[in-house]
This record gives sequence, structure tokens and C-alpha cells, in this order.
Amino acid sequence: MRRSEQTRAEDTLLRDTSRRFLEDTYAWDEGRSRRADRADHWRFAAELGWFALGLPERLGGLEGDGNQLLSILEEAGRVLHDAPLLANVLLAPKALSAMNEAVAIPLAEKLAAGEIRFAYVPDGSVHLSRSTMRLEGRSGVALGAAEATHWLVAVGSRSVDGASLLLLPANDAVRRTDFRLIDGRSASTLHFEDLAIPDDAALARGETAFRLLEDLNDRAVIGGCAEAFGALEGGLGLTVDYLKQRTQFGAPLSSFQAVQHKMAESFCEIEQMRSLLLWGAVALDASPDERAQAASALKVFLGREGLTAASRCIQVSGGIGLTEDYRIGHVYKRLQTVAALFGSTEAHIARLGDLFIPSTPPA
Amino acid sequence: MRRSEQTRAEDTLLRDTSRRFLEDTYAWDEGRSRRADRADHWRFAAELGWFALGLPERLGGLEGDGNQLLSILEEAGRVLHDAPLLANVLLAPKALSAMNEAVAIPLAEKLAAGEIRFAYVPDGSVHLSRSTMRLEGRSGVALGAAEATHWLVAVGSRSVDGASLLLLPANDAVRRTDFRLIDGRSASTLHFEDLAIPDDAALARGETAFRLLEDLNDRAVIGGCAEAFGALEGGLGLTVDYLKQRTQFGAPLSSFQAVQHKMAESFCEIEQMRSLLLWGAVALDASPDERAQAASALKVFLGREGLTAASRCIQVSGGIGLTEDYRIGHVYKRLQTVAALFGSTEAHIARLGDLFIPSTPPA
Amino acid sequence: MDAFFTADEIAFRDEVRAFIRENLPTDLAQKTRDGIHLAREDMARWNTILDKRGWAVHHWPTEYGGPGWTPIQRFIFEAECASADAPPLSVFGLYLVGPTIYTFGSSEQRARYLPGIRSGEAFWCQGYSEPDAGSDLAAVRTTARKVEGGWIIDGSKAWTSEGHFADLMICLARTNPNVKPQTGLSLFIVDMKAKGISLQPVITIDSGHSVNTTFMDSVFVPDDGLIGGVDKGWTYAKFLLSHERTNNAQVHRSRREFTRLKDLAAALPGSGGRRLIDEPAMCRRFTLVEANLVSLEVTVLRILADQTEGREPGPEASIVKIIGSELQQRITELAMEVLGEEGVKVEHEGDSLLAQEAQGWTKRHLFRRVVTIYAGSNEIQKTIIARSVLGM
Amino acid sequence: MDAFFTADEIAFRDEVRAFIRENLPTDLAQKTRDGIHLAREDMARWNTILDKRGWAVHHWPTEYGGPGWTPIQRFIFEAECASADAPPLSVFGLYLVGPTIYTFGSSEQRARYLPGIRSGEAFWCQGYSEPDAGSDLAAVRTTARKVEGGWIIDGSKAWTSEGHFADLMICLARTNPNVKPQTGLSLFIVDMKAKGISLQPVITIDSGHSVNTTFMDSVFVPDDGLIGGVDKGWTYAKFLLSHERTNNAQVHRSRREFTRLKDLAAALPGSGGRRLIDEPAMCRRFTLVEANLVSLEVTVLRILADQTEGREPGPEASIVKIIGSELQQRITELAMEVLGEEGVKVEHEGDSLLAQEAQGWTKRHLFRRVVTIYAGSNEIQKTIIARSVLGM
Repeated sequence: MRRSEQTRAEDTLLRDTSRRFLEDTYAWDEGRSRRADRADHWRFAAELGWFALGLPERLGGLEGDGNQLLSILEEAGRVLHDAPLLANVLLAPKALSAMNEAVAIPLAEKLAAGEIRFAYVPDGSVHLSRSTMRLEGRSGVALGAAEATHWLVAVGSRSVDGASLLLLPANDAVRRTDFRLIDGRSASTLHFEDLAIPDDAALARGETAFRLLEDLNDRAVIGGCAEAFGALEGGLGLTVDYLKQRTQFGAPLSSFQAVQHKMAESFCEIEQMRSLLLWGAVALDASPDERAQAASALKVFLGREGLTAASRCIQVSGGIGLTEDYRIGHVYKRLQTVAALFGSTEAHIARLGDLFIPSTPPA
Repeated sequence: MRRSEQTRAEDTLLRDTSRRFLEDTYAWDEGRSRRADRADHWRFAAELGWFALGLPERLGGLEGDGNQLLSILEEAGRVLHDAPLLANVLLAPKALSAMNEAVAIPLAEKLAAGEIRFAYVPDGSVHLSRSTMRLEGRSGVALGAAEATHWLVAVGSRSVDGASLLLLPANDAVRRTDFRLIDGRSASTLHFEDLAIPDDAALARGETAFRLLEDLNDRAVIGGCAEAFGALEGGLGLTVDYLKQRTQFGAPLSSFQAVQHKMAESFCEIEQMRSLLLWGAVALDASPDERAQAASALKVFLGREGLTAASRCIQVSGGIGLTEDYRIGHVYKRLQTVAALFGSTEAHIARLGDLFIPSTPPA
Repeated sequence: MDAFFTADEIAFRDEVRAFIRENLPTDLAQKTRDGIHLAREDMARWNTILDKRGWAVHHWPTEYGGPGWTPIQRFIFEAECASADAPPLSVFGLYLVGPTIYTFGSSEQRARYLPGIRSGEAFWCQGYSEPDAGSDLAAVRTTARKVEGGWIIDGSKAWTSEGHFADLMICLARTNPNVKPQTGLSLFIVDMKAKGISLQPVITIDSGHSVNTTFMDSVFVPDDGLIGGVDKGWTYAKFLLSHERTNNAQVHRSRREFTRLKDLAAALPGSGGRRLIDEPAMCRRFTLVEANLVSLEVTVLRILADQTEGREPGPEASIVKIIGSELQQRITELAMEVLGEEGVKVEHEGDSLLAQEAQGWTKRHLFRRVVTIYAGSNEIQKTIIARSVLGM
Repeated sequence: MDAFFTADEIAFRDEVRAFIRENLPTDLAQKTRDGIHLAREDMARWNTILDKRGWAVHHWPTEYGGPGWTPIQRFIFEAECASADAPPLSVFGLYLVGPTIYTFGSSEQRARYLPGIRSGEAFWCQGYSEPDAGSDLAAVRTTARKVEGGWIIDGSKAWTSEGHFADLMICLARTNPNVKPQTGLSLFIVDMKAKGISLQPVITIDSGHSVNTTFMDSVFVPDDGLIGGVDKGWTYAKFLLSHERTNNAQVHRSRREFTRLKDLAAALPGSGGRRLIDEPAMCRRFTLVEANLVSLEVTVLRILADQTEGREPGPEASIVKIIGSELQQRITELAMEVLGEEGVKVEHEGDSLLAQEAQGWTKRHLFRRVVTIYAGSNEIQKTIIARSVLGM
């Protein structure tokens, strides 16, 4: 939040450059393809430093902070980008930092150069047998798993003992169900059917893995919310512009008090979400409890006030807001998607409750 | 809901007569006493037939139906009446109907004539020892207990086995804590400290009593909501009239779209509550399950949408809505009071949930 | 809510229920469960079955083929159809065009157009809204110019639902540009196969196609295509909007969908070995919707009871559009929480109950954003309540 | 939210915390917990204690006695005071009158009035609103007529909080009826003991007396009672409203009260042998408030951080009044659910924790209906956001 003048200048440069690149390569038009995940764009994103930004210096990274990382995801969200940036900007750098340097350095180099791509494979019901090193079960929804070269696989995340974090090369031996999400992104479920994995695929096990998995999932939540926030903020701007142009009953829609107040309410909700994202950005590197609280508070806010803010934008836009060719419906779908991934709204309400209500009475 | 022309005519006559009487004797003015529970008014109410209306013919009553009974309570609520009508119009007739006729007939006669007054004493933690016939524990909030001649005491209402319904003459041997409620009504807690009661004080025991207690409490809920509804409907009318007179920024407040929409929202909520009350009126004599569902749905709606509707009226009224001399704050306090009595909003949400979600999976 | 019905009405309900059980094809019920925009032939099949029993146009007067039911009987019939997953009937012919024609049309028009609606053979669409006249119909720009033997219509219509398979359109067009906007409009019957008509599909955010933009380029409509008097179209349109007060509440569809959602949440596992619906937060959310749904049901019943006894519905009639549409959205929002990750997939894997149900819910959830916008947006309804009912 | 603070700020917090622990009299903390409208002498006592330490006017410039803190330090100080149940300082002198006088007043006025505010000896009230000028200050009718050596003020002021024990009023009066409403107003300092002033108590719905109507009948104010220039009052009043952007959020009071409510719900028994706070519905409602409260806290911090680094707060500043006031009401609404029947009693029985806490919560709940109305109603704030921020 408080930053030196120089850091501010860097922030602004990063954000402006990112926004220009995204607007150039990802401009919204009615006929555009819903899938614009092109290899040349990915390489250019790498040249902009997006994938090096989250890596520590010792892995050849730029050691950017949470605010900078989230600003990239926000800007990508603003144009409704659908390539799997989240895992590569925010999650993979964290996982690589936790690895043996000998293995991590070459991977980090390739990540930074845009030569490999990670996908985060959240836990569904995946179990690893320690004795046989065989993997069994079904993953959660893994964004961009089909396009990835490497999978970061969360295993047994519900218990300290059963937890592992695996790094697997993307692998046709694993049965994969690919599907699109309603916001246009591609994702997969991985089915592990008695899959033998090498010993060194486990980046962490037990308590270390458990903590790392919580960290990665909180990062996914916070980063996903940053993308959703960018989409929502862009959506409000689009809506207000439309209201100024659209005339009904002889006056611009923007002049009706009830419409004005609805937009003011959405603005309030968006600004609160911006605040929670600022917290999320510093919480990325804070204590696990504070990080978890920030992540869950964000997710709860997105799933309730965020969705409300977006649906209000559709409402005041009228019929056009319901059409596939217009952008605001896609904003809503992006928010709805993020609200459903990485733990439901009610699950995060329950988690936040556990964190902030002490289980024993106060002394 | 559907009624013959004749019944409609009777309904209208009853409501009009009640309203005229209440407006005459209970007109709102800034200096009026908060306690207008006068003996002459009570006798006149008896002459209007209010207390005979709920009694069956065999007890000398007028055998009015739920709609008519609730219309009296609605009208009383509209003028923010604070005498304990609920127990005497809606609850005592039911309890007397369940009694031995030899005892019930003289009591019914006196009730109808306005010579005795009942108070409903909800259960708090009251326990009756069957062997010693001694009463122990503390009641819930009993409206009008200090002014009553007879108490209808709910005992052990949480279990079928422990349930009893007692009829006790009001009695100075029972320790009583009297207090006012925020809506101006007087109420008491009764403390039974090893009180011996005669055998014939128990109108019902066990399962019969359990069902009767549920019935009485549902009646208290439905009747209380009728009073609250009358208050709220009157409050909306008052507020809209004020908005038409009050000028700000060079125009009547009623001309601002945001204010109009707020009042339209309150109107929608009030009409839904009117519908639920219609259901409540027929449900008074329906199956226990339907009665319980109607009562809990009403209570939930009052505690949520009803309070929202009332607080919106304060909001649009501005500063005057916050003053004790103005009526709308008292409407809010009446609603808040009814919301807190006879089971909290969350308790009724839980109860409604138990009733409408079957505990075993559907076949 | 049995307490509301008379013994005769309960018997009527049993009769309807039995008829549906015996006559509703199971594949139609399945399609209704799965889909959101049904195909024309599926709607027509059910319409024909009902017509044979004399129940297709259940709210029309008997002289035009209605069964002579009271409004309460119609409520019961509609509730039973919905709860058995019967396909919806085509809303425009039945609720809009039929009453317009038998109220304002000529006897020739009645003879020519009503039978097709009743039997389900003819499908209609509505041509009221335009790209620049959404909520504000007085801004309609489509013109109808008098020529020998008929009229020439030029303009475009927005949000033409079912236009791509409709046979006929009921079309509002400006016949007099020299009077104030509301008074210069007339109603026409337009053959959708007429020369000069072209349609452009509008894909909605559920990725479905049920809506179109209709372009009319010098479309000729013969004289007998004019409904009622010239320049009276606004009056007719307003009459119908105030006449059909409860259909927009969609109370039966909401009850049916809510029951299905409840069943789904009772069949899915939650945390800690419980059913999903027994998780406290889920149970509480269902319960709060139930309290609102039941209040809508009673509100609709009370309007119909008034009508049954010949009284004009009071101001409560104007609220059912608002509360009914908000409730439809709350139900699908709850569905998204029930579905979890499955709810945001476009394609679903396997034949689990969850996978089967997910697609329909997701599409409904997205498409239902429309219900607070169409048929007079809820903002417009609130202004109407404030002005007409509260006198503000 | 420790991640937001620097090590220096954490050290500062410890210093403040230690000072309060040693210097806040326990009876004052108890009164703050119990009451809602504190007595003048209780507020003054705490003000004096702070003044001795140099912390009373913590957001004033150092030249007028401020401690030279950054906005973040002020946030920390206020949070610590609230969390220790220190009495609130008199809001008018500290936040409104002081800045008005040191910004627009003469050096004589500064010398004469600022020390009393700083020490807590002088109490002020605000005379802006009038019976017919609530949200619309341009409608102020109170007049100030120039006479030899001063002004004669006539009119009445509504909602004069703390007027019944204030020494002085800052009063907006019309000095020029011949210009447009906003430009003909001036600001005056009025001695509340002056001849011609009378007060009528206004009892609010919590049955408390903190507000008055003030009548001014030919009240003489000497020339040196005029602040700044004639007819400049509107400008000054607006400047201050835009200057003090975060106080209306009442974030520290909300945090403190929410924590107390949480402690109460953790101490009360719920059903099934659980603590009340462990009942799922209760836990969920607390959690949802927490998510909103923390977002308000960060929003306020972010505005203050901008100020600390010399940037003008962005548009986010205009939202804290709205979200802060709504949250205050949500907290007391939750309190009513926690209290149950006890919450609607005027008198409470026994010395249980519940009985002790109930009265304060009930009064707060009722009185806090005001927070979405005063200081520019939330409707007015929304219009400001739509127009000034969104350009609608």
C-alpha cells in the first residue's frame, strides 16, 4: 500500500505496459475468437517479464512483489484474457522457490523465457501411496492443464499426513477430461489410475506440503480474484459509458436517479474489493493465518458483493447485457467462474469463520 | 381468502368498527401517554365482541374465523395499541375450547364480557414435577402478565413428556419481574420457586399439552405478526404522506426516483407479508404442520423483510424519523419487539427448515 | 397450502394430475427437465395433447375454446403441469395474441387465427420492442404506410423470442407520425414468410439461440392484417399488459425448479458425511427461499381468488412481476452454489446426477438474468407502483 | 492486518497501548462500555489526560498543538483508544470547529478558541441543519443582520447534538438574501449563553437526549464572532466536509463493538450445549460482517496511506461514509439477534453479562438508524459518487 516513489513509478510502468500489450493483442470485438491463447503472445508476455516477476533473484527472477504480480492479473482480467496466466505468474514461481535449486534454476529459466508452461492441478480426491509411489484419484478443475508442459499436482490436501505437492511433466498416460468453462477458459480434470510416479516428483510431503498446498491455493484464490476484479472494474466503466449514450424516455439512462444509485452501489462494492486485494497482495508473503484470512475474505466478497455488482451492470444495461456479443455478460461469467473455483463461497465463509472465531471462549 | 359476499360484508363491518373505535380512543398525538390500557376501553372492546369472536358457540362465542380475529389485531397494530389483546383475542379462546366445559363456560362468559383478562406466559425454563405438583423455573417474556387475572402458563414445552399447559389465577405469591418493552408494552417474567399448584390447574399434559403449546405459540406468532403488519402498513402510509409534503432541493421528496423505488420495495414486502398473513389466518385451523410452516414463514419474513421495510421508512423520513415524538420510530420498535418474542428469527428459520426439508432422502 | 383450496378444487387437482400422468410422454418431460429453450415440435406435441382434452387454451373464454375454469383452477392446472415437467406452452400465442384477437380482432381474424393457437399448429412471436425502444415503447420507429389494399411496414424489431420458428408476428408500428408518440401506433398481424422479412439470430449469454432481431424491409400486410382500429395499438397493448397480471411471476416454474434443486441437494454428498442440503448454510439458504416462494404463491392465489369472485385485483397485482423475477434469479443463484465447480463447466463428464443436472441449471442461471429486465424492467415496475399505487 | 504496518508503526502502537493502559481510568472505560451518550465531564476528563501527553488534538498541525503524526499513526491511535473503551472525544470541537478556525479564522480567534478545544474545557456544537434544511443546506433560513459592532441572528437550528451542554456553537446563517442560496451564507461563533438562545430537547427513539432544537431570537454576535469573510460560509463548510473523509466511517468504533459482540456471543449459551457463536447461522452472520468490516478497515487505511504520502485521496474516500454507516447498522442488527428477548426490554433484571450488555446494545441499535441519515444521507452520497466520480 505504502510504497516508495520509485516503486510507484515501477508499478505504473509495469501496469501501463501490460495494459497496452493486452489491449493491443486482446482487443474486444464482436467477432473475436473466444480462445486467444496464442504462442506469440505468450512469448511476448515473457519478454515483458511477467513470468520472471514472481521468481526470486537466486532463480534469475525479478523479485517483484504482490502488488506488481496482481496488477498483471488484474489487467489480464480487464480484457477477459483466457490464457492460464494465474499458475505461471503467481503459483509456479512460489513452487519453484520451494524446490531444490539445482532442479529449480533451469525450470525457472524456461518459465521466465516462456518456453514451458505450468498448470495448477487442485486436489479433488487424489491419494498418493507412500510405499508404492502410486497415484490414484481425480483432480479438481485444472485451468490450462491441456496446454501445460508441467503440472503442479496437489495431493491429499485435507490432512497434514497425506499431503504432497508433485511436479509432473504433462503426460498423455494420464487420462484427462478437457472442457471449457463458461468464461471461455479451457480446463481439465485429471484421472490418476494407479499411476506410478518417480520419487523426485514430490516437491514436498507431510506438513511442509500441507502448508505449501494451502499457500498455493490461497494464491490461486487471491490471483483469481485479481483477474475477476479487473474484469469487474472494466465492466463498470463499460456500463457507465453505455448508460451515458443510451436514451430512454427522452433522457440518457445515466440521468435516472435509480440507475445512478445502482451504479454508485456497484462502485462501493468494487472499491471494497480493491481494498481486499491490496490486503491480499501484502498477505501473499505474510503469516499463513493472515494470508488465509485475506484469501477467504476476498473470495467471500467476490462471491457475494462482487457478483451482485456485476449483475447490477447487466440489469441497467437492459437487453444488450444479455447478448453473447456484448462484453458485460462475459464479465459476469468470469466472476461466476472464479467464485466456483478453489473452494465455493460457502466453503470460504466457513473457513473464514474458523479463522476469526476462536474455538475456546475468551478468557 | 375466498369468502361469501355475506362474510365479506361482516368482515368489513368488523374491521371498520374496530378501526373507528381504535382511532377514536387511541389517536396518535405527541403528548399521548405510552400506556393507554384503560379499563373503559377494554370494556368497550368487549362490547364490540372482540373477546367473544374467537370462542366457539358452545362457550357462548361468536365463532369468528382466523381472518376476522387477525383483522382486529391488525387494526390494533395500526394505532400501535399496547394493551394485551393478543392473548385475549387469539390465545385464551383456544385454550378455553380445550377445557372441560363446566370450567370453561363461566370463564368464557367473563372473558367475553371483559371482566377477566388472560396473559400468555411462554415457557422459559419452567418444570413441573408430576409427583409433587410443584412448579420451578423462570418463564419467558409474558405480555400483560401484571394486568391479567389469569395466566396461561406453558411448561416443559421442549419435550412431549414434560409438557403441560396450566391455568393459574394471577397470584402475588409468584415472584414477578415487571418491565416495559421498547415498543411501550408492559411485560413480566414469572419466577416459580417451588410453587405448589392444584391438580386441576393443568388443562393438559403430555402429548396433548405439547400439541396445544405448539398451537398456542404459533397463534402468538401469527397474531403478533398481524399486529406488526398493521403497524407497518400504517407506517408506510404515514411515510408516503410525509414524503409528499417534505421539500428538499426544490422538489417534494416523493418526486425523487430513488425514494420512490425504496417505497415501492417496502410496498412489495408489505404485500408479501399480507399474503403470508392470509395463509396464517387459514392455517390457524389447519393441520399442525401447515400451521407451523405458516407461523414460521411469517416470523422469518417479519424479522427480515418486515424490519427492512420499516427501516427504509425511517431512512427516507430523515431526521424526524429518529425522534420519539414521531410515529415511525415506534412502528420500527413494535416490529423489532415482535421479531424478538415467541422465538427469534434464526430459531424460526431453523424450524421452517426442519419442516420443509425432509430428513431422509427422497425416494 | 392445502388450506386454501376447496374440496372441489382438490378433486379437480386429482383429475388434472391423473390426466397428466397418463398423457404426458416421458421423453417430453425429460426434454423439459434438460433444456431451457424447447423446440417448436416438442411444445406443439404437448399442446395438441391438451387440445384434445379441451385444456390447451385454459384461460380463454369458453366461446373461443376455453374450458371455463376459474382462475384458481387455472392456478392448479398450471401448477400440476409444471410439477410434472410438462413442456411450457408457447407464451405469445396463448397469453398475448389470443386475447388480443378475441378482444380487439374482427370475427374473420378470430376464425382464422384462434384455432391454430389452440391446436398448437401456429406459432407466434411478438414485435413490440426495438433496438431504441426497449422499455420505452412510445419510441417505436417501425412505420406502417397505407397503400392500396394494405400497408407497407419498414423497420426492425429487437428481442424477437422464438421468431426463428414463428409463423406469425404481432407487430406494433407507427401509422401516424403527426400525433404524440403513444397515439400514433397500430397493431398488425405479419406473416413471417412475407417478402422483405429477415432475421438475425441473437445469441444470449447462455450461448443459446431463442432470440432474434427482425428486419422488415417494405413488408406488405393486407388490410385484414390490421387489428382493430388504426392508431389504437398502444391502447390494446396496455390493456393486455394490465390484463395478464400473474403470468410474469412464473410461480409454478419456480416451485418446480426449486423442488428439483432441493432434491438435487438432498442427493449430493456434503461435508462430514452429511447430505449437501443438511449443511447448515445450505439448509438456511433453501429455507429463506422457501419463505419467499410461499409468499409469492399466496400472493398469486390471492389475486386469482379476487378474480374468481369477480373483483378487480388490487395493487398487489403489480408486485408479482418484481418478486417473481427476483425469486427466479435467487433460485438459480442457489443452484450455482449447489453445483460448485460443476456449475461453471460448459461440458459435463459422466452420467452422474450432478453432471446431468448441471448444464440445465447453468444455462438457466445465465439466461434468467433477463427476467428482471423484460416485460417492463423491475425499475419500471417500481416507478409504476410508486406513482400509481402510492401516488408519489 | 499487521502486514500493513511498518516496524516503527508497530512500536508506536505499543507505546500508545501502554499509555492507555496506564492512564485510562477504569470507571471511564466502564461508562463508555455502558452508555451511548456520554456526559460532558467524562469526555472532558479523558481529553485532559490526553492533552497532558500532547495527544488530544492528534490530527491538528503541530503549530496548533498536534503531535505531528502521520495519518497512519492517527489510525493506530484511534484504533487503540477504541479498543480500550476510551471515551470518544467531542467530535465537533476536534474535527469540525478546530480545523475551521485554524484554516479560516483570524489569529485572535485561533488564540481564543483552540486552547479550550485542545484541553477539553470548551464544548462546541454545530448549527448547520434547520427544520427545513436537512440534507439541503442551501435552504438555510437563519439570518444574520449587520448591526453596529456585530450581527443579529434570528432563526432556528435542528439536530443540535450536545447543544444542551455546549459552550459555543458554530452557526451557518444567511447574510445575503439577494444572491443564489449557496453564496449568501456566513459562519459565526455563537455563545450558547447569549441572550435570545433557547433550546428544546429532542428525545430520540432510543429514549435518550443528545439532540436539541435551538431557537435564536435576536441573538447578538460581536464582529469578532464572524469566521473568515462574509458570505463565504458555504465554501468553508464544503471544504471541511471534503477534508475530513474518513471519520464518518467510524471504523474503530465498529471494530470495537463487533469484538465485544463476538465476545458476548461466545459467552452466551446456544442450543445443544454449544456456545451461541458456534451455532452455524450465528457464526455465518458474524463471518459475513467480518469480511465487510475488514474491507472497510483496509479502505480507510488506504485513504490514509495516500494522505501520508502526500497524495490526494482518490474517489474511494467518498464511499467510506456509505459502507461505514451500513456496517454500523448491520452490527447492531446482529446484536439484536444475539440478545433475543432481552434485547427488547427497557429494563433488565439481574447482573448477568446478558443483562449488563443488553441495554447499551438496544439503545445503540435504535440510535444508529441515524448514521445512514446524518452527515449527508447515504442517498446523497450515492448521487455524489454517480455524478462526481462516475460522471453520470
